[in-house]
Amino acid sequence: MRYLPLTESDRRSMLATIGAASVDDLFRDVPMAARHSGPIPELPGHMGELEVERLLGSMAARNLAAGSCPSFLGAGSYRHHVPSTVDYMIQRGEFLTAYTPYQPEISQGTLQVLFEFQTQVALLTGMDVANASMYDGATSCSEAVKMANRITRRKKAILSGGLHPHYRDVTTTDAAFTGFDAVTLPPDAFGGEDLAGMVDAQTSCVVVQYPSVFGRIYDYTELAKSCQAKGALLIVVVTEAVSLGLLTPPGDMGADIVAAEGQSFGNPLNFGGPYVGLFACKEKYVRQMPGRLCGQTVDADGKRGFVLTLSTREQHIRREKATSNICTNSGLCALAFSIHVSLLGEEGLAGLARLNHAKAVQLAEKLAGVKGVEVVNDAFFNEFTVKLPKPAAGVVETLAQRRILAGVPASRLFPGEHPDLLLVAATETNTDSDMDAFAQALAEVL
Amino acid sequence: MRYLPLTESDRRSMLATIGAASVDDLFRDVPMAARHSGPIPELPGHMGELEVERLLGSMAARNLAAGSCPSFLGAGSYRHHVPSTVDYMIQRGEFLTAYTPYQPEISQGTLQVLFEFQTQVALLTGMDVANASMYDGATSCSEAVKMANRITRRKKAILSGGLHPHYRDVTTTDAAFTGFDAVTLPPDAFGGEDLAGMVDAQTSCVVVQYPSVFGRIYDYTELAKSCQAKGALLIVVVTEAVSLGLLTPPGDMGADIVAAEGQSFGNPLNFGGPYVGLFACKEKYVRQMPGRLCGQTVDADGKRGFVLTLSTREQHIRREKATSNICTNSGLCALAFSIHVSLLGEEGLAGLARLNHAKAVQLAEKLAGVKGVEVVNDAFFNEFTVKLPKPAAGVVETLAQRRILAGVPASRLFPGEHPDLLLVAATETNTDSDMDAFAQALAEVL
Amino acid sequence: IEEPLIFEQDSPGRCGVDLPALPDVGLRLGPVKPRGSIGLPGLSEPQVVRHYTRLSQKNYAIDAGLYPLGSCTMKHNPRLNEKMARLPGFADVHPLQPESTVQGALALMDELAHWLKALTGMPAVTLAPAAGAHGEMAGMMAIRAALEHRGEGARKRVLVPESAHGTNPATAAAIGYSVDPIPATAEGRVDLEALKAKLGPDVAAIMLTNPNTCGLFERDIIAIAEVVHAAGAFFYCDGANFNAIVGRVMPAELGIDAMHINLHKTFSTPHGGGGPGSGPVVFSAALAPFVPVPYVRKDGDRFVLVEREGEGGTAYGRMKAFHGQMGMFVRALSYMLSHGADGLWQASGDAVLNANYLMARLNDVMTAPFEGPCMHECLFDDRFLKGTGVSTLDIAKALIDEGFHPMTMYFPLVVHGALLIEPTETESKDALDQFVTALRALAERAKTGDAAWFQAAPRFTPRRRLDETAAARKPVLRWAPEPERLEAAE
Amino acid sequence: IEEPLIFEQDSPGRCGVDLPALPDVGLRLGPVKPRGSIGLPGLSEPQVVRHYTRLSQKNYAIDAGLYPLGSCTMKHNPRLNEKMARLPGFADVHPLQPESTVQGALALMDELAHWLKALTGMPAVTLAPAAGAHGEMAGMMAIRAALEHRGEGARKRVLVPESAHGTNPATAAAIGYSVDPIPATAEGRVDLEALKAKLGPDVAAIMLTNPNTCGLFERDIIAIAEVVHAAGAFFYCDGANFNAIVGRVMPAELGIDAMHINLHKTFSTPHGGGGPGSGPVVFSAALAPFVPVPYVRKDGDRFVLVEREGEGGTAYGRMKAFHGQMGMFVRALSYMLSHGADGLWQASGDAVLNANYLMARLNDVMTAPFEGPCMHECLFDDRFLKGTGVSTLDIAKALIDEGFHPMTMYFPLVVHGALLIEPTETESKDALDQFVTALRALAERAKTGDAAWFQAAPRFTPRRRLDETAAARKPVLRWAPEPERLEAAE
Repeated sequence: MRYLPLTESDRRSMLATIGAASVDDLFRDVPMAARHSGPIPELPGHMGELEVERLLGSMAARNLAAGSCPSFLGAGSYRHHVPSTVDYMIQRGEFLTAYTPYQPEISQGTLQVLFEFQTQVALLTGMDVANASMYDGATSCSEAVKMANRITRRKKAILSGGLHPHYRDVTTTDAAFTGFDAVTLPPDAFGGEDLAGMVDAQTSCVVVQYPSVFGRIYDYTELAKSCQAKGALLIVVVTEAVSLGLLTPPGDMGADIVAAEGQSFGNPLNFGGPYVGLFACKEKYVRQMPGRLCGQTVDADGKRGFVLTLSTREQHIRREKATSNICTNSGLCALAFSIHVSLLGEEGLAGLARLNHAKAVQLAEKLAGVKGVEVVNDAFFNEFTVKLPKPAAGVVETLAQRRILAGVPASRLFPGEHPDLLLVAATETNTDSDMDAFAQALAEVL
Repeated sequence: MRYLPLTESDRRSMLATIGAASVDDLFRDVPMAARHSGPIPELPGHMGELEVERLLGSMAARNLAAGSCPSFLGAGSYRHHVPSTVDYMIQRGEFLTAYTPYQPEISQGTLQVLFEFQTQVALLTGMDVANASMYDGATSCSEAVKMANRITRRKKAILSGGLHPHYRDVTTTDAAFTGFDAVTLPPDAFGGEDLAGMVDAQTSCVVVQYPSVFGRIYDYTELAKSCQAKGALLIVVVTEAVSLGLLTPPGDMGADIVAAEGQSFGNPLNFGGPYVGLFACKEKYVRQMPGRLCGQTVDADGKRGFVLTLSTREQHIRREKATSNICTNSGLCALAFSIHVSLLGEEGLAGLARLNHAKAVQLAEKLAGVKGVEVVNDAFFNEFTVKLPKPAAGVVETLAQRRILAGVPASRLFPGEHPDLLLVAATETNTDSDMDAFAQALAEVL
Repeated sequence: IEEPLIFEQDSPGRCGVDLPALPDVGLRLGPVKPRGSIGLPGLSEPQVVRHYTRLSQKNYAIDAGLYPLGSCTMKHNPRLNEKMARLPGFADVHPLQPESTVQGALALMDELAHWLKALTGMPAVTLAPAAGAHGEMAGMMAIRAALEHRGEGARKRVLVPESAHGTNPATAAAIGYSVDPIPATAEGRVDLEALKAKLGPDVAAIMLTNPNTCGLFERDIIAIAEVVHAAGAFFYCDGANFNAIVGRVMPAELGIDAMHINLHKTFSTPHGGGGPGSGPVVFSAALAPFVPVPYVRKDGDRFVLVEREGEGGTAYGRMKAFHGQMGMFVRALSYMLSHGADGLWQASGDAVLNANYLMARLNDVMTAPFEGPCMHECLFDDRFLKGTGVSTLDIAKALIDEGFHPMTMYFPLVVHGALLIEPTETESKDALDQFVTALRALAERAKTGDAAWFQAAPRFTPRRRLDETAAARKPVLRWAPEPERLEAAE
Repeated sequence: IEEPLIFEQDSPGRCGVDLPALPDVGLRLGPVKPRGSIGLPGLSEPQVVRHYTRLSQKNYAIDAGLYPLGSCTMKHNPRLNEKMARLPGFADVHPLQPESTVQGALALMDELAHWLKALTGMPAVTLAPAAGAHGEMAGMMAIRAALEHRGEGARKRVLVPESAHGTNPATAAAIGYSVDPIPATAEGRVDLEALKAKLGPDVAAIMLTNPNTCGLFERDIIAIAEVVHAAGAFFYCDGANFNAIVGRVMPAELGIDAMHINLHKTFSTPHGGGGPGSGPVVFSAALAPFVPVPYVRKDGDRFVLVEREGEGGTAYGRMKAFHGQMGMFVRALSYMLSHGADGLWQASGDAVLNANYLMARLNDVMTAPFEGPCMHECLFDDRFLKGTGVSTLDIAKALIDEGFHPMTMYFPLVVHGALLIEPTETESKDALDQFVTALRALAERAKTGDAAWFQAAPRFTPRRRLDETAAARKPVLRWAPEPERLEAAE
């Protein structure tokens, strides 16, 4: 077996050193009834690389890769072009095969990356500080609510109908088990929520999404003030981080916590994971922040260095009193994020965001030209909602047969609701001919 | 432009330091008539990664990748499965972006690899010593002949009709320009050459291929003795290095020089290049060996280390008296070769070679069962010649339209000769169903 | 060479990407203004490559050497798995594509589930959790959901051994349970009698790690399962150490109700400097109905992704934005297929053999608190350092200078100054022998009382010992332009 | 940590690959016996990964820092190019597939040829040569073929400046020419008058590097071309330094007849520790008919690969087994497309700017033999070290300890103790400034006479100075098992 360096003669000599008769003998603490005397018969034997590649390759071939056809899906996961440097760099063994940087002297690479990542996230969101990443945007959202509960010592969260329903569900699941109230609003496809009016003395936070899951853009400045006036926090969720290159950042609107999905930078679609949750907040809340943090310090020679810090909040030390049970971050995805953002820099990010928006504007204009199609929201970043004269789910399925991935039906996200709405996203990867093919196919099937 | 770190403000400040008015001013030694004042108008402007990927991707898509269909081509280039470790490792920047190891203190990585490579090549070929690689098998062959000329101080090389015609042509081209005689024999499709009988007092060497370009296997032990008895050298060419895992090595047959193509280990087909020429010889000829050599030595602290050595043979120092004008090796391809051979090791290489042979035996049996097809050579390694009842070139073209890459027509290698012969290779990458598809399609088109 | 922060390499106007031309259309941003400066630095691509190359060179990694971090399981990460995860058919698939266009992806999830079930003997599995701790959460939520379903929501106590990973009590507490510690025996295992005494009608579950964090198999585990079940409670097993027994011992046969499996440990998906993980949870029949959405169901020839259950569904909610760590699933399945049943059998055997070999080679110069055989990791305490002035930490730091990553220190908490060593099955005997030689020399040197030498270690690293106290006292969590450098307030 | 040779890590029976099952068929090997032992070592995959990772860590590389090796042109190697070269449509195509199945590959070769012709103004190009020196050979063969074609095969003398790369005289000599050196002027350029004096009816060609190896543009190049042509000879240009002028100066307009282009220098295909290179040669109209096979011809919509010319063909032979370094073609074209005409213009300008900046910053502490402006590289001699006891080599080795790869030493031969520095356009001003700081400090330290300190450098490298004399005196070119270790005889 190519991964196992011990030879039979090694095993014999090591058993002799140990003084055991056989490897099985080393398992003598296992009750005999539960010990198996050989490989599990219902599973196959080992395979060579060639055979594994064939088997997994045949599975992969049964999926329609988004890059192999015009593709307009978003709703929390976006297909962007990732520079080849990113994937090359994250595969360096020194990054890929390192563990959590518990020994900072020989982990300054990972640690400096995390420090830079935290700074990038803080800058992008317009917040004071950020952590070293969470599992994904949805878990960031739920952790943000729990953090707001801790800070305000209140237990009621108000979740906007513009929040991605999966984020909502992760939060309400947490609410059910950890014991807080999550008030959810109906899908906000057409605007008109009065969130400020719902905030009361029990409210720990209001959670909004920016742009919303329907692609709508709101200015949350007034909402932030209303929340804070009543002792509640405003949590802003962002699922398309590229938007932060063009839109006024949540921090400038007064957000207390920003929970975001960072997949758009550096990370492929991956059928939904692994992704990288971003988490940023105001400086005054830093000790209530969940997750891993990297901080600057000095070494014995006085040189600047980095360490994991504030771990007294964590489960290693506080055990049942920890701010959360999380003990990993999304390290490699955060690295990919950070490298991509470093490559973009100020100009590149602004340009990329502007380009995404322009592509979406183009697409909206083309789709608006299709008979029977109505673009629902006038303002958006790179994703918007259209109203179709037929159920969107069927249209999407029909277009998929033609190898066009048309968007996400609202009814997939909100079962039973808004069957005629379709969420459509465009990014820098969509060409004019992609868009024309989509518009034309749509015209044909409607 | 993403690759250029200077900003306009850097350029201004640097020009000020230099005391030049403009970058163009630095080109003032260029005659005005030849200086262009701006980018060449007939070439396009710069492109982003996304656009380059689209353009080159569309070119790539116009080729039929050998791995996407049943494929049986050989004739000097073989499709093997390369373990993923190999390509990963050669892309490490420390290998990929290093130069020739002129500063051995900070190049021990490359140097130790070369030392190990030389040892691997010597072991595989059964020879005493090997160099650090040549451009490809054909240039190795021609350099071997020139080396034999230097050693014997004779000027006539006899090239077997079993030698790959491209290797023959490279050698005869060299012969024409550097001034030696290359006696070529007609294609040896059916055996019967009397090479020993041709050796005379002017003969510097006899060049044979093992297995031959038609896949035939000869024992060259007696030929070696005949050559050496007459003061000539025997040069054995190997185009499928995997065969060395199963066949008696040329060194054991008495070869004086082995010139081989190493592509089969670690290197993809690459439409013919870059490949890696192997070059090995008897110890006594080492100072006449062309190309780069790595040798063992000690450092100032007495520790074992490696350096480029015997460079007095080279053009840096001997200039017009150098053993050759070559001043690169095929470093990265040699690294890929070496890693693949390291992974295989003794057992893996023997197994791989045995498997290749078995696949070819299976294929020969299947093709022999096709009406009208005759397997010409009874003995072979992983490639053999079949006789078809129709011109092979047309059959190959027809099968290509059906997405089967059937082999190499002898007439492509030897224009105008043996139109009915087809060279067919099988490797570990060919499945039973590949072979069945080939046999069946062949039956249909004959 | 020192490598500055990217922010310190900024030059405005520089950029590491080139973008396609911007279509000439206006902005449609509604009420929000385009933002002004972001504050990101401008670097060219060559600078970015060099920056991350240099940073990477400041890291230790499994590719570079032995990484015997007990309980963290740093084994070889095959590159084949990386290649497979990057197949466009897996990596370039959107989670919300129509089911008909992702049948291969769903088939892969189903196949992975099949392997996990076959290897544990358990009838059900959820792939949703993003990491081991997330799996613990999913498992404990399932237990609570099942208890509530049968009207026993009043059970509020969870028993956790003192040697447990910190995540165990943290998880139990997070979902509203009180944590009650179980003491250990002198043999480093759960005290069955003490456990029995703690059981009662208010106990929801026991959370046990097996093999435990001392590297020992819980000999009484079947009896423990029996008494826990007899008390009406569930048996949660922390599967972090499943790699010790995979293919050789079936958790189902031990009486376990739920167990998470760290794909990055047992099945070698790369740790990547701290994540991403992936923590599927296997369930007994009693818990099988209580899973989070989404999950894959086979419906004739087709695979269906259940994102929301209909009437009567017992799925208890959602853990994550999408369907789980697909990229990790591909890698783990690639690892499983590569090993096969025979390779996994051999791998767990070799992991245990390697650990016992280290134990045997070090036993005379270091002090083991418990008798062996151990499983995949061997535990020492700091009695051998008594009176030397050298601490467990000092030994670890000195080991760095010998070219090795240190073992896990000060965990588990049940022994003093713990040193927990896990070599894994992918280390050769030669590598173990080198490690033994280095560690024995340090142990012997410590006994000669050279404390100052130890305290000055490490010497040959990119940084020497770092001041963690200062970092925590006045946290600097981000770069800020001088002079208004932000420093988080106390 | 020291890394043993793979042969020293052998354990019989270990293997780093797993193969599919062997079909049950007999051997058909004819007269030859299956071989016995080969002698290769057995290692597992994890050991192989660690071995090459550790070896790589002993290398300096452009990814890790400045690599100012004059005349070798170590610039940034974009990863995009690596990705493109690995597209299965390029990497997984057999050279002898039917033409109809490789139209994209032939189109790529045609497109690369188009760029090379457009950038040089020359009407023809061969892509066959495997490296720069191979290109020189191809170019000089074309010249000889053309001369013989016109019945002037008696021209047997080739003029080569003393500052030339060693490959120039080696190439000329290899194909039967006698080499006649041309002296240089005090300005470091070809002495036009001396050249004129050397010309005659027996001169076949001049081989000139431009910009030359002193980093200077040959001001008289047009006049040189005129006198050479007037004498009936051809003008071969060594294009190794084409990167200095690409996009700004057309070789065709200088009167050049043939010039090789090192794709790995000008167009940044990776050097990979010494190769593979790729050395296409552009030709003037006079030489265009004299090329090696194969080459690509466009025939309507189709691309044809000409592997053998028919009656009347003037192709002079074959250089290589197949069609050229396809993998390098893809990378080079990817580089060209990425830069575009504007980017290439800027790149050569920045390369020259960077070199002149170094010249300006170092001029006062080091000694430049010739006046500037230089082109892409700047040359110093060792007069500034006179009387210090410190040599050019010592400076280079001391620079290693400062974290930099040294410049080219002792080349060109026309100045004493040459130090040839080529920063390339992909270095930032910050990087240059750091290099200047280090080098100035060394130059100043040398002048204080601290020769012993210099002679002990490098100190912080995997190896200190290596004994090259011993290596050459008694060459050990391979590992052999003890005790019968092979040592090549004198």
